[in-house]
Amino acid sequence: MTSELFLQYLVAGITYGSIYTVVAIGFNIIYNTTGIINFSQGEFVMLGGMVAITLHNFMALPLAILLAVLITMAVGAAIEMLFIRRLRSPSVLRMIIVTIGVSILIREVALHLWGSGVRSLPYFIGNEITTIKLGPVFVSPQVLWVVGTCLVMVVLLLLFFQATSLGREMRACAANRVAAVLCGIETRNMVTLSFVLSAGIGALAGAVVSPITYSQYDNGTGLAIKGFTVAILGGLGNSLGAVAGGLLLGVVEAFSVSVVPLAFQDAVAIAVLLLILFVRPHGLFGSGATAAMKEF
Amino acid sequence: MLKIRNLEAGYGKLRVLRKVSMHVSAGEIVAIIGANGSGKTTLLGAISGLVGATSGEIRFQDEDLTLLSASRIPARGCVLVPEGRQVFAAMTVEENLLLGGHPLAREKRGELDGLLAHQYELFPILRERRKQLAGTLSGGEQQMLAMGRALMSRPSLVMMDEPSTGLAPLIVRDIFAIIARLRQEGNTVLLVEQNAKAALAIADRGYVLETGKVIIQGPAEDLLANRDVQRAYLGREKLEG
Amino acid sequence: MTLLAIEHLGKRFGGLQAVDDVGFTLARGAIKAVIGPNGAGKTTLFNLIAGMLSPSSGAILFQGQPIHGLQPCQVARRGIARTFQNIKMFHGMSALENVMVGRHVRTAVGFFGAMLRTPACRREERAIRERSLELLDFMGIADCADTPAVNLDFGRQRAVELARALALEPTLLLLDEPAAGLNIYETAELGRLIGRIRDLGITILLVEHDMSLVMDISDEIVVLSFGRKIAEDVPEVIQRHPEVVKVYLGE
Amino acid sequence: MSAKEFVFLPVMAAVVLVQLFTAASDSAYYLTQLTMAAYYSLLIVGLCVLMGYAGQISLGHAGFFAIGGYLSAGLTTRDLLPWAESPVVRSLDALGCLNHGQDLYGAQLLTVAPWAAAAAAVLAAALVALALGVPVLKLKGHYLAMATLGFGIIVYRLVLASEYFGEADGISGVPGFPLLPGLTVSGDSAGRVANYYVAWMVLLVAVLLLRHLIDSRPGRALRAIHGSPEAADAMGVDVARYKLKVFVLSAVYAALAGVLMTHYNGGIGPSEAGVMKSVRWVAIVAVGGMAHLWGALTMGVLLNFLSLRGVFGSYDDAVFALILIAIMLYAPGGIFSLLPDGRWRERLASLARRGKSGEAAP
Amino acid sequence: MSVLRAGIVGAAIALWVAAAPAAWAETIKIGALLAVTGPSSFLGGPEARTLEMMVEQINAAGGITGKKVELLLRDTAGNPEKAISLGKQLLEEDKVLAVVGPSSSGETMAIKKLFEDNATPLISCAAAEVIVNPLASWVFKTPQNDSSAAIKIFEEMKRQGIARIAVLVDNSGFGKAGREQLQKIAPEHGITIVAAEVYDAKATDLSAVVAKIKANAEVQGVINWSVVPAQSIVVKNIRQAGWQVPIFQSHGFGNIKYAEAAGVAAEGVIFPGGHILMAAQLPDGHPQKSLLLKYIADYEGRYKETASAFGGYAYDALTILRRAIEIGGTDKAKIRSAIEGLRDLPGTSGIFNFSPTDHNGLGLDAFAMMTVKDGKFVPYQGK
Repeated sequence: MTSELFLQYLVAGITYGSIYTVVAIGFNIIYNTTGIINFSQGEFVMLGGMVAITLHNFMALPLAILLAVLITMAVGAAIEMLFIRRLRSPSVLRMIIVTIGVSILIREVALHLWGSGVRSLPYFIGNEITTIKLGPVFVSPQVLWVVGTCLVMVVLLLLFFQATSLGREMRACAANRVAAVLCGIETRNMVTLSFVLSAGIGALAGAVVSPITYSQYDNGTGLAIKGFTVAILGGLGNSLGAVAGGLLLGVVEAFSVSVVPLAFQDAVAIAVLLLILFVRPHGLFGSGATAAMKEF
Repeated sequence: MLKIRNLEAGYGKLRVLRKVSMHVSAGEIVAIIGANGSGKTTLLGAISGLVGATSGEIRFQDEDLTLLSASRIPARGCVLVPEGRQVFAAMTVEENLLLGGHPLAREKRGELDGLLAHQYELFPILRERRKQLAGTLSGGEQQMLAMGRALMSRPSLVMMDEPSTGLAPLIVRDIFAIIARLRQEGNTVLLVEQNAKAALAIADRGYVLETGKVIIQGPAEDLLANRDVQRAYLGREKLEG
Repeated sequence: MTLLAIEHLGKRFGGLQAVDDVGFTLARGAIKAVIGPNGAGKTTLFNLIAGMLSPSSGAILFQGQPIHGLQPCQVARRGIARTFQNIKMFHGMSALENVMVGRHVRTAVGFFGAMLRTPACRREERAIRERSLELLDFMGIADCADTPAVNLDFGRQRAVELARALALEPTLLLLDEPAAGLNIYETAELGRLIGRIRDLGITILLVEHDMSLVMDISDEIVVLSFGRKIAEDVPEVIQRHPEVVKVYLGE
Repeated sequence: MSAKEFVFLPVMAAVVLVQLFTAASDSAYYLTQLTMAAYYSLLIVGLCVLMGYAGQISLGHAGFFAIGGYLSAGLTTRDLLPWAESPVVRSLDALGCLNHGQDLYGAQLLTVAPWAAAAAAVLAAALVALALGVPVLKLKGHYLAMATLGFGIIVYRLVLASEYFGEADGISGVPGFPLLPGLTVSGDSAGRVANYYVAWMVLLVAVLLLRHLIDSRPGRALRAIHGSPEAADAMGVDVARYKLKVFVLSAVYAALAGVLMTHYNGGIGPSEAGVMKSVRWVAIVAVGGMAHLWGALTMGVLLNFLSLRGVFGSYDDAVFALILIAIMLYAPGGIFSLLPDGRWRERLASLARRGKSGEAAP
Repeated sequence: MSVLRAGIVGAAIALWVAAAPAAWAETIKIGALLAVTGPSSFLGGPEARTLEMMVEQINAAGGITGKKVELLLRDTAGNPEKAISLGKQLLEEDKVLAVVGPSSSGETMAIKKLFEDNATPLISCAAAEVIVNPLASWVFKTPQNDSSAAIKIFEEMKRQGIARIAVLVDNSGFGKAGREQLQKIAPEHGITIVAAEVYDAKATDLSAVVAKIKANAEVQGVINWSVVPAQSIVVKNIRQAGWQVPIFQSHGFGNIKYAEAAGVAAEGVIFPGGHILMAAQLPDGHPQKSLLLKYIADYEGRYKETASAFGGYAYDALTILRRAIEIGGTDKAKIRSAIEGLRDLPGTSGIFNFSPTDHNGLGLDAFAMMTVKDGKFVPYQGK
C-alpha cells in the first residue's frame, strides 16, 4: 500500500469515526443517567438532518440547524415524558422494546411526512467537489466540519459534566440513584434532561453529516447500530472511550476495504462488536474496576 | 422539630413499621436501637421519603413529610446519611461534597466554598483525599464523606443509619466523637445504631424498636441500665404458643 | 462424625478481608448457628459454602471432599440445599411447582424425554408431584399448592422455600436468616419446624440474627466479628461470653 | 390430558372449522395466508419459550429462520452437476441424498434432496445456535439484546452479500418438500387444503411438545431460571446449560419454520433475515404476554395473517411499533391481561378438571 | 326542516351520487404489487403514484372498452414473501385480470412461477434481464434490458478509448443484475474489468473504496451501476478525491434527484437514459414525445415531484395492458397473445416491439447516452 493510499484510508476512517462517535456519545449520555440504551438514538440523527433541510427552505443555514436541534430536543423530551416515564417497573427487556418501538414509530412518521426521497443540506463551505489538499491527501471541507464538531462537542460535554453543577448532578444520578435523591436531586428531571441533551447532540450530528451522508427517513438505524458498536468499544458511558472507539472502528472499516469485499464491511463491524461483547463487555478502554463502581 | 405519629410503612405486602410514634427536639441526639430486622432502617427511609408510609404522619417543622417526594425533603433541612454510606463512587470526594450542597437554596450557593472548608476542617482526611474517587476510600473515610456530604446543606436534622457498620472499633470511636461534636455545634441528630452502648453513650434519649414497634423509650442513661435492652439483643424469653 | 469442615477459610474483596481464617466443623445431625453483627462476614461465609463465591484461601470439605470453587448447582448436587435471606420464590410458578423444582437434582428427564412425554417421564413426573405435595403437607401448607408462590404471605413463602430445599433431599441444609421478617409467633413455629427437619436426619447450618431462635434451637454457635471467628460454643456459654457481649452491645 | 392440553381440542376444532367454512363459502384462498401465518407462528412459539419462560431476549431470531430457509433453498436449487464427479457429491448420491431433476426451463439439474437439505439446514441452525449461545448467553440485558441483534445483522449481511444465496434477489424456484407420497409442502393451489393441515399439524404438535416441556422437569428448571437465577442455581439447575439448550431449541424451531416456509413459498429473500423481522417476532411474543404460549400463538397467527393480507398497507411497520409501545406501557402482561380477570381461563380449567382429575389447573 | 332530516337527506344524496359509477357495466380488475415502502420505495413510490393517476385518467375517459378499471394496489415493502402472499391474494381472491409489478427483481423472480401456474399476465417493473430470459410465457417487463444499457456504455467507452475499467454496484437486485451483465458483455467489447466492488445500498460514505480503486493505476473509467441514493455519494467521493476519471452510470441514474444530490459532482457523468429524461429535446414528431410530455406534466402537476424513469416503468406496464385488453378483451390468454403481438407501441422507456420470444420489447434504441450539464439531464454530444 502506498503511503498516499494509507493516508487516504486514514482520512476516510477518521470521517466515519467522527460520525459514529457523535452518535455513540448520544447513547452514552442517556445510558449514564438512566441505564437505558436508547435504541431510537439514530432517529434523533435522522430528525436533525431532515428538520434542518426542511427549515433551510425558509431560513439561513445556521438558523435552520439551530432550530432543528431545538425541535429535536423537544422530541427527545416528549419521548421521555410520553413513553419512558410511563413505564411502570421497567425491566431492561421492556425498556429495549419500548425504545425500539419508538424508533420504528419515528421512522414511519418521517416516511409519511417527508417521503422516502433522499435530501441533504448544502455543503457548509464550497460544494460537492471542493477539496482541500493536505499533502498527498484530499479532504472535503465538510469532513473538517464533522471532525471539528465532534471534537468541540466532546470537549463541551466533558466540561459540562465535569465543571458545571448540573453536569455533576446528572453524573450523580448515574453513579447512585438513591444517594442522588438523598442529596435532593430530582432524578426524573435529570432523565428528561439526558434525553433532551442526547437528542440535541444527535440532531446537530445529523445536520453536520447531512451533506456527506445525505438524510433519509431510514438512515438513522444504520448509524445507531454503528454508534452502539462504538459505545461498547469505548466502554458504555465513557465519552473519551467513544472517541477512541469511533476512530478505531472507522479506521478499521476504512482499511478493511482493502482486504474484505465491501459487501461484507458491515458484517465485519458487527463481528467486532460481538467479539468485544464476548471478551471485554466493559469495552476496550473502560476498566472493569471503574465499570464496577457504577451502579449499572 | 420532628414528630411521628402512628406511622406504618413497609415494602409491598410486608409491613415493617407498626404504629410507631416518636419525636426529636431541636439540639438533641436521639438514638434508635434494636436488633436487625426491627425496622430501624425502614423508619429512616420513611422519614426521608425513600419508603412509602401507608398510614400515620411525619411532621417536620410543621410540614407533613409523607406528602413530599424524597428529592424535596433534603431542601426542608432533613438529611439522611444512609446505611452503607452510598457515596458516589465514580466521583471525586470534592464532587461528592458539592453534591451535598444541592439542597441549598439558589441564593445561598455562594456559601458552598465556606461549607466545603468547614467539612474539611471537621474531617481533615477528606481534604487530603479531595481529588480521589470516592470509591477508592476506605470504609471509615467513606463514612466521613457521607456525613460531610449530608452536612453540606446545613440541615436542621441529620439522620444517620448505622454509621458504625463494618468499621474497625478505633474508627467507630472517631465517628462517634464527631457525632458528639456535631451536637455541640448545635446540630440535631437522629441516630440509628446496632451498637447500642456506643449510641446511647452520646445520645440524650433513645427508642428501642422490636419487630417494628417501639417497645421502650426514655433518657439514654435509663436505657443503658435497662435489662430489657440487653434482652432485645441477646435473646428473649421463650414464647409460648 | 464430621459432615462439613471449614478450614482456614478466607475471602478478600479488594481491600476488605470479609472472611479471615475461619475454621470450624459441623457434625452430622447437628444444628449449628453462625451469628455476628452486621458486616461480620456471615453472609460471605454462607455464600462461600453454597458456591456463590469461591474462597481466596482455605478449604471447605463436605463428606471429606473439597467443594470450594464448585458452582452452586454442583454444590447442590452434592446434597447441600439452601434458603435465602430475602426469600427467592420462582415468579410465575405455583407453590407446588416451586417445590417441584427442588426435585431437580434427584430426577433425570431431559428435553427430549419431556417434550415427547415418554412413559419414564410420566412416571417421574408423578413421583415428583407426590413427593412435593408430601413436603407441602409436612410444612402444613398443602392447601396453597396451586397458589402462585409470590401471592402467598411472607410466612408461607418461607415454608415453601424450606419445602423446596427439602425436596432436594439434602444431607446439609443451609438456612440464611430464616426468621428475618417473621413475627414472634411465626419465629417460634419456625424453631419447632427446624427441629423436626433435624429429626429427619438433616444437618443444619444457619445464619441468624434472631437470638431467641438461635439460642433456642442451636447445638452450637459460631460468632464472627470483622470476618474472624471470636467464639464457638454451646448457646449458654455464648450468651455470657464477654467478647460476644462486647461485640453486640458495644464496649 | 391435563388442563393445559385440554385447550388443544377447541384449537384443533377451530382449525378444522375454518377449513370447512372456507370450503363451504368458496373462499379457500384464506388458507394460503393462514398456512404462512402458521409457519411464522412456529418460530414465534419457540421464541416465546426462550423469552417468556427462560427470560432470554433474542433480537436475532430471523437469522435462524433465514439459516434454515436459505440453506434448504440453496441446497435444493443450486446445481451440483459441475461437481457430479467429485467424491463428496458421488457419495451423497449413493446415500440417496440427491435429486436428479429439471429446472423451470427444462435443463438438467442435480440438487440435494429436500429432506436431506432440510436436515442439514436445521442441523446447521442448531450448531450455529450452540456456538453462538455459549458466549452470548453469558451476557445480560442490553448486551444480550445487542449481541443477538448483531448476530441477526451478520446473517442478513451474509445472505445479502453471498452469490450462493442470490444476494438481493434471494433464491426462487425452490421445489416442493415431499412429506408423504401425494403430500408435498408447496404453494400449489391444488395442495392448499392439505398444506393448511400440514402447517397447523406441525404448529400444534410443536406447541404440544413445548407445552410438555414447560410442564415437566426441564421446563420448570427454565421457568425457575427466569423467576430467580440464583435460587435455580442453588436448587442444582445448571443455569448456563439450560439457557443454551433452550436457545438451541428455539433456533431449531425457527430454522424448521424457515425450511417449511421456503418450500411452501418456493423461495426466500433477504427480507426474511432482516432486523425488522426479528423485532416483529419479539413484538408478537410481547403482545401475546411473554410467558404465554397460547397468547403468542394467537397473536402470531392473527397479526401475521393481517400483515400478510396487507391489511395495514403502508403502515405495516408503524402498526407493529404502535402495538409494541402500547403493550409495554399499558399491558405489560400481554394483550390477554386486559381481559377481565382471566376468568375464561379458570372456566376452561374447571372444564378440564371435570374431564380428568388429578392434575393441576393452570 | 330539522337539522336531523337535512342530514338524512344530505346523506341520501351523497349515497346516490357515490353509487352513480355503478353505471359501469363491468369492471376490469388490475392488480399492482409495488414496494411503496421499504428499501425499494424510491421505485415503488413513483410507480404506485403513476398507476393511481393513470387509472383515474382512464376511467375519466370512459375506461377501457367501456369498462371501468379497478386498481388493486398492494404494498409489498420489497419483501418477496409478501409479494407471494399478496400475489396469491390478487390472483385467487380478487381474481385480477393481470398484475403490474413488482418493483424489484427478487420479488419478480419469487412470484414468476406463481403467475405461470395461474396463467395470468405479470408485467414487471424490475429491470433484471433474468425476468424475461429464460422466457416465461406469462411474464413481461417494461424497463429496458440491462444488457442494452451495458452495450451503450461500452460502445461509448470504446469511442473514448477506455479499455480498463472499475465497476461499482450497489447490493440491490438492480446492482446485482447489472454486474452480471457487465461482466458477461465486457469481453465482447474488448473491455477489461480490473476492479469490481459491491457497496451497501444504505452506504453513507464511500471515500475509502474510491481511494482503493483510484490507487489502481490501470483504471481508465468507472462504471457505477446502482439505483439507490448512494450512487450520488460515489460520484461525490470520486470528485472529492481530486480524481477526474470519466464516470459512467447505469440507467438507474435516471432520476434528476440523484443528480441534484450529487450537485456539481454530477457534472459530466455519462449514462444511458430513457427518452423520458430528454422529452423536451426530442424532435417534434418523435413517437414518444407527446406522451412523455403529457405524462411528465400530469405527474409533476399532481404530485409536485419530478417524474422519473421509475414511474415510467409502471406507466408503460399499464399502457401495454390497456392496449392488450383493447385488442384481446378480458380473456387472459388473449391478453397475453395480444401483448406478444404489440408492435411499435410508444411508451416512456422506448418503443415496444413484443414477440413470443421477446417479453421486453425494447431495443438498444430505447436508450440515448445522456450527461449532466448545469444540473440538468441533456443528450450527450460526445467529447
